[in-house]
This record gives sequence, structure tokens and C-alpha cells, in this order.
Amino acid sequence: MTGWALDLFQRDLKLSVRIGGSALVGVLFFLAVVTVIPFGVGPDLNLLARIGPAILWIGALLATLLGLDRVFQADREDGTLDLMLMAGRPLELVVLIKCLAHWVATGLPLVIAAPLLAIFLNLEPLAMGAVTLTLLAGTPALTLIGAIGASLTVSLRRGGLLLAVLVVPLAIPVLIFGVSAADAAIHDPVPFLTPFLILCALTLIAAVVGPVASAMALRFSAD
Amino acid sequence: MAFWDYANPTRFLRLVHVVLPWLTGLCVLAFAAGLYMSFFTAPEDYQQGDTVRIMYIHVPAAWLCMMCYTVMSISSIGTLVWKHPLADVSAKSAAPIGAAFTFMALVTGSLWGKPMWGTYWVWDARLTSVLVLLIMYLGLMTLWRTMEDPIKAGKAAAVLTLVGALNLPIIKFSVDWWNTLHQPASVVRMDGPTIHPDILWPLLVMAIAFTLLFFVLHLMAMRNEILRRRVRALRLRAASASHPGAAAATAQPAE
Amino acid sequence: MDLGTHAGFIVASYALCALTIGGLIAWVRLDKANQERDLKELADQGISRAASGFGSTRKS
Amino acid sequence: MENCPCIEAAGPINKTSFILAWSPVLKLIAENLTIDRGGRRVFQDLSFTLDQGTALVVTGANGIGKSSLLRTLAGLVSLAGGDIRLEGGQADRLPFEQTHYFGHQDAVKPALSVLENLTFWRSFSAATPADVFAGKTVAPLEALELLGIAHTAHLPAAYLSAGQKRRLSLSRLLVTPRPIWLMDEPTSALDKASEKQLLDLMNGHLASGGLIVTATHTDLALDTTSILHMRTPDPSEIAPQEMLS
Repeated sequence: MTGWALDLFQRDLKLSVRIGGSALVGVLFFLAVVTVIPFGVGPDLNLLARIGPAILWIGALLATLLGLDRVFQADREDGTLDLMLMAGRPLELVVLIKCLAHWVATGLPLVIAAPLLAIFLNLEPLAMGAVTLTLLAGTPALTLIGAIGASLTVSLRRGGLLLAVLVVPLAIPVLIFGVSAADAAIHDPVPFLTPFLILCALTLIAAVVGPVASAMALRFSAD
Repeated sequence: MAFWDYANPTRFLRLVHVVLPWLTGLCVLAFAAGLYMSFFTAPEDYQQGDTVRIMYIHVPAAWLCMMCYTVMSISSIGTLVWKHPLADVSAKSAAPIGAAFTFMALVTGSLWGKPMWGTYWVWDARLTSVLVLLIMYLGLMTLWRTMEDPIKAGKAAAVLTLVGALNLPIIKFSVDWWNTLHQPASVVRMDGPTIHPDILWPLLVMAIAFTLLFFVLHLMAMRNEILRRRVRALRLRAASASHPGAAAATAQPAE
Repeated sequence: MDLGTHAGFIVASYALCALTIGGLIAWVRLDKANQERDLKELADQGISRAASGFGSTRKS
Repeated sequence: MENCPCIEAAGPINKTSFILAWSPVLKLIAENLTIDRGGRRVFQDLSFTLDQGTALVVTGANGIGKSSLLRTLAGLVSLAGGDIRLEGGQADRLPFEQTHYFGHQDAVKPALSVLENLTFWRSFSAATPADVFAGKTVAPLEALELLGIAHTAHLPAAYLSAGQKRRLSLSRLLVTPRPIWLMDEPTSALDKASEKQLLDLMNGHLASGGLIVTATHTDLALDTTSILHMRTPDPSEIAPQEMLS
């Protein structure tokens, strides 16, 4: 059972790391977004510190969504998707593994880069740790929800932006609880654990709903 | 510069083979002298004490990222205008080195800022422009990585580099303006003390050392890039060459 | 050589610079080794540069 | 009126005499298949049965729906009506999960090496157990050797020519045993010598008890073939309720 799953995971990881892959582009986009915001908001460090978690979360959301349209489209264009539908493997599991590979290639680097970018936003170590932890728990949900959008727009030529538009409403709960968990660690109007556990729950729900919905959408998009 | 006459890669490689040991030797000497001077002969700053010694690597590194971008811009003109075969090799190999120097400038700037301003990062005009430059370097390196065919990637990167070069003064000006607009004048000026000869000399020697280091690394990186292109060309030929040892059972593929 | 109160920052910045430069040198040398290994591997398969058109002239 | 060809099943052309002792007789049965694509009725009430060891050659004008028929058999197109069954096949697997599809697209990833492409498909596509289909399976390197592209095994697939990519896609069929081969214009982008190789492989598959459904213009010298000619029906044959849709 796990032989093919591991091979699929390794294949996807290799594809996103090698030439033409999209592994590090997400982090660069994340860096660009987080750098641009102070130019708009102004270099006032106290203000930046207050909205720091929100900036990091919105940056992560956009970086994940915009990197997702190639997850299925690359395979559809060269016929691999057709063969995957015929491979006789549970499609939901195939989608879950592809999302996991995409998350490791683009989501995880975001989490690793978050503390570094938090320096630009003048966050104290506690806030830095909180944001990174919430991102670690939340970015998988963004990838899994985004996969639904990716599978819906797989047959469209320019699906990237449409995907983001479709999926942003679905990702709002993750954003809300992610940012509030990060803020709770700083100003703690509410204990850190409450929003954080809800965030983890959202990720688990996405881990089920995402693959099932994506698999269905992929089957319809085949003909 | 005579340096560009070696258009032919093989002759260029021979030049590198000859020049490199000398350059490396000089570079090591310059670093030794520079480090010694910056730690021992240079006086402390009346205001910042010893932290001013960070300047001896921060300022050269900042100069180097500008110089490296200039080298890349010239190479880009070489690619687009003079169609020089080695120009895109030079541009591609200079990018990572430029990014590394920019990273160094940022880190040392931030570490220098901590004792003075109490935080690692201040949206000071110069630091911010260097940060924007780092993003441009990383963007260029990503562009190189996403295109399979080196010639096409070379042209695309050349256009982006030149557009970037045009924008650098604009970015510098706007960041300065943005900075003075928001920033109360309370920030201690970054360029530190008036340049006293005792401080100037170590700075110059370190700048020379950094420049030599850049050229050593740039030549070595260009050599690697030429070898990488040869490997790619040979592999393309290998794939299309009909392999003599094909299995007896199959007819000779007349590809 | 006393580095004063903020010695930590001075040492840190020099150390980070040394690390970055060391990284650059390692990258360059490693890359050279990789390319030369690939070239040798190709040469072993009998694909030499003799007829390669990449800018090499006959006499080189 | 949309064209919806029905079928004329001409008898098997050249039935070879030898009968091999195959495992339980495999039979692909398609009953009045009806396909709509983009609101257009592609074909209607198309039925055929395909015995083990025979190849069904689908002929007909371009755009008549040959490729759609193959994609339907591959389970990629949802059936508007009718049913596809593989008698004697694996009980817990759908027919298309016991099928190889060799279409126009090669499913080759340029960034991966030739061998990586092939070994991925060998482990990813579920093989049909030996008791159902005793097809011979070939190791990846051997398959590449058989198709004359072994020398590119460790090169990135981006360096392959169109013909070599087709042969890499073809080698995918050799490394995982599946009884049914769906081949859409198999000889495209292949030169004469490779075409000969392709025929050997197809006949080998038929000999070991496989089934082939191929849509092609060039007449392939396969051992046992039956012809499925698809043509547009004259209006009289269209069922009345068709007019309303």
C-alpha cells in the first residue's frame, strides 16, 4: 500500500524542487508581500508590531493560494492526470499526498521563513513563536482548501487568479483563528489555546473535505 | 575591458586558470591586512565605541552589492546588445554572489543597528533599499532557475536586470523620501563618524579585499557555468546519438 | 584588543560574514566538482567534446 | 443533426489457428454505449464484444468519435448510457483499472529522468494479478532496452525527441501487466523501424492473452483483428425522441 504513496510523494517533491519547479517562489513571494506592506503602512515600528501577525498570515495565505494552480494543471497538460485517474488508486488519497508534497515544498518554507520576516515587523520573540506555531498548524489547511479550487479550475487556461477568488472565502476561518491565536499570545484577551485548537480542528476538517471534494472535481474535469 | 575579448569559452577558461591563483593570493593578503588594520590600528569611535568596527565589513559589503549589480547590468547589455556569448554566463554566475553580499550587508547593518537603536531592524532608507535589492537578486536567481533553456533564460534575465538597474535610483529616491516622510529625525545618521584617515585606510583595504573576493568567486562561478553548459550540450547529443549498443532485438532506431 | 561592551555584536557580524563567504566558496567548489564529475561520466560513455559545437575551435 | 454513428461489426479478418491455453477467458463487453460531450451526442447504442487475444481496430472518419470511444473505455468520459464489463477480469476492479491507455499525450515529466518516469508509473499503476492475466512483465531498464532508449535512462526526459518520448510512454505499458491496451493512433511520431517494434509488442500482448482496442488509419498487421467501423447514420435511423434534445 505505501509503496506507491511514497513514490508519488517523492515524485511531486522532486518536480517542485528541480528546474521549473515552484518550491522557493512561494517564499520569495511571501518575502515580497511582507516587505511591501510597511512601504504602504509606514515604518512606524509600534504599528507594525501590532499588525505583524496579520501581515504574516495574509502573506502566507496569498503565497499558498497563488502557488497552488500548478498542482493539478501541470499533470493535466501532459496527460499524467488521465493516467492517475486510471491507476486504480483511491483518488482521495492521491490528492492528499499531492497536497502534502505541495505543502512540504511551499508551505513549510513559509513557516521557516516566518520568524525571519517577523524581524522586519519588529515582533518580540514571544509573538514570533506564536505566529510561527499558528502558521505551522494553519498552512496545511490553506493548501488543502486551495486544492479544491485547483481541481475546480484545472481545465481552465488561466485558473490561477480564479482559484484564489474561489478559495479565499473558504480560507477566511483559518485566517481569523490563525491571527487571533497569534494575537492571543501577545495581548491575551483570550487564552492562546482556544483559537489555536480551533485552528487545528479546521486543518483536520480540511484534510477530509479537501481531498474528497477535489477528487470529485477531478473526475468531472476528466472528459 | 580586455577581459571581454576572451569570447571563446575555451580561451576564457585558460585565462581563468592562469589568473585565478594570483587573484586568490592577492585577495587573501588584502583580507589579512584589512582585518588586522580594522581591529588593531583603527581607533574606537567617540560615540559608538567598538561597534564601529562592524562598519569595516558592512560598508564594503554594501558597495559590493552595488558593484555586483553593475557587473550584471553590463553583462546584460553584453547579452542583448553586443550578443557576447559569455555575457549571460557572467550575469548568471554573478547573481548568487551579489545576493550573498547583499545578505551580508543586511545582517551586519542589522547587528550594527541593535546596539545603537535597540532593535534589529529599522526601516532606515539605506537598509530598506538594500533589502529591496536583495529581493531583486533573489527574483533574478529564480528566473534563471525556472527556464530550462539557458539562452532564453539569459535574454529574459538580461531584460529584467536592465529594467532593475533603471529602477534602482528611483527606488533609492522614493525610499529616502518615504523614510524622511515618516521618520522623525531622531534616528542617528547611519554613515557614522566623519571619515578620519585612521578609519579610512582599513575601510579602503577591506573594500579592495572584498572586490578581489568578488572577482575570484565570479571567475570561478563563470567557469562552473561554462562546464554546466557543456554537460547539458553533451547530454543533448547523448540522447539523440543512436547508441551503438542498442539491444539486438530492436531495429536500429533511425532517430 | 578589547572589543568593548557590544563585543558580541561585532563578533556575530564578522562570524556571519565569514559563514556567508565560506558558504559561497563551498558552493563554488562543490559545483565545480559536480560539473567535472558529470563531464567525466559523459566522457566515459564515449561522448567527448571533439565534435561539440559549443564555441570550441578545431585547434583548442 | 448531430452525427451519431452506429456500428457495423465485420467478422474477424485473419483468425490465426493456434489456441493458447489462457487463464479464465477474458471478454470485454460493451453494451449500447451512449456518450454526450459538450451537449453533443457523440455516439449512441454502440456495442461490441472483444475476446481474449484479439485486437479491435476502430476505423471511421476523423472526428467521428474514435478517440471518444477509447477515452470512454478508459473511464475518462462518463457514460450517458450503456455499460462496459470485463468478464473474467478482476472482480473488485473496474474495467478501466485493468486497462492501459496509450493516447496522444505521453505523460512524460521533462524534469524527471527517463528511468524515474518509468519506475514511478511501475509502482503507481496497480498491476493486474497473474491469475487473471498472465501477461509478461519487464523490468524498467529492460523495457527501455527493448525500445532502444536505454542509453537515455539517466538523462532528464526533457532531452528526448518526440519519437523517444512516445517510446518511453510505450514502455510504461510493458512494466505493469494489464490485460486491456487502448491505443489511440499508436504509430504517430514513430518511424518505420519503431512501427515494426510496436507491432511486435502488440502481437506479443495478444499472444499472451491480452486485448487491444486501437483507433488507427494505418493498417496494422496484427494477428487476430476484428473491425469496428464507425460511420454517421442516415437521418432515418435516429430514434424519434432524439429530436427533442
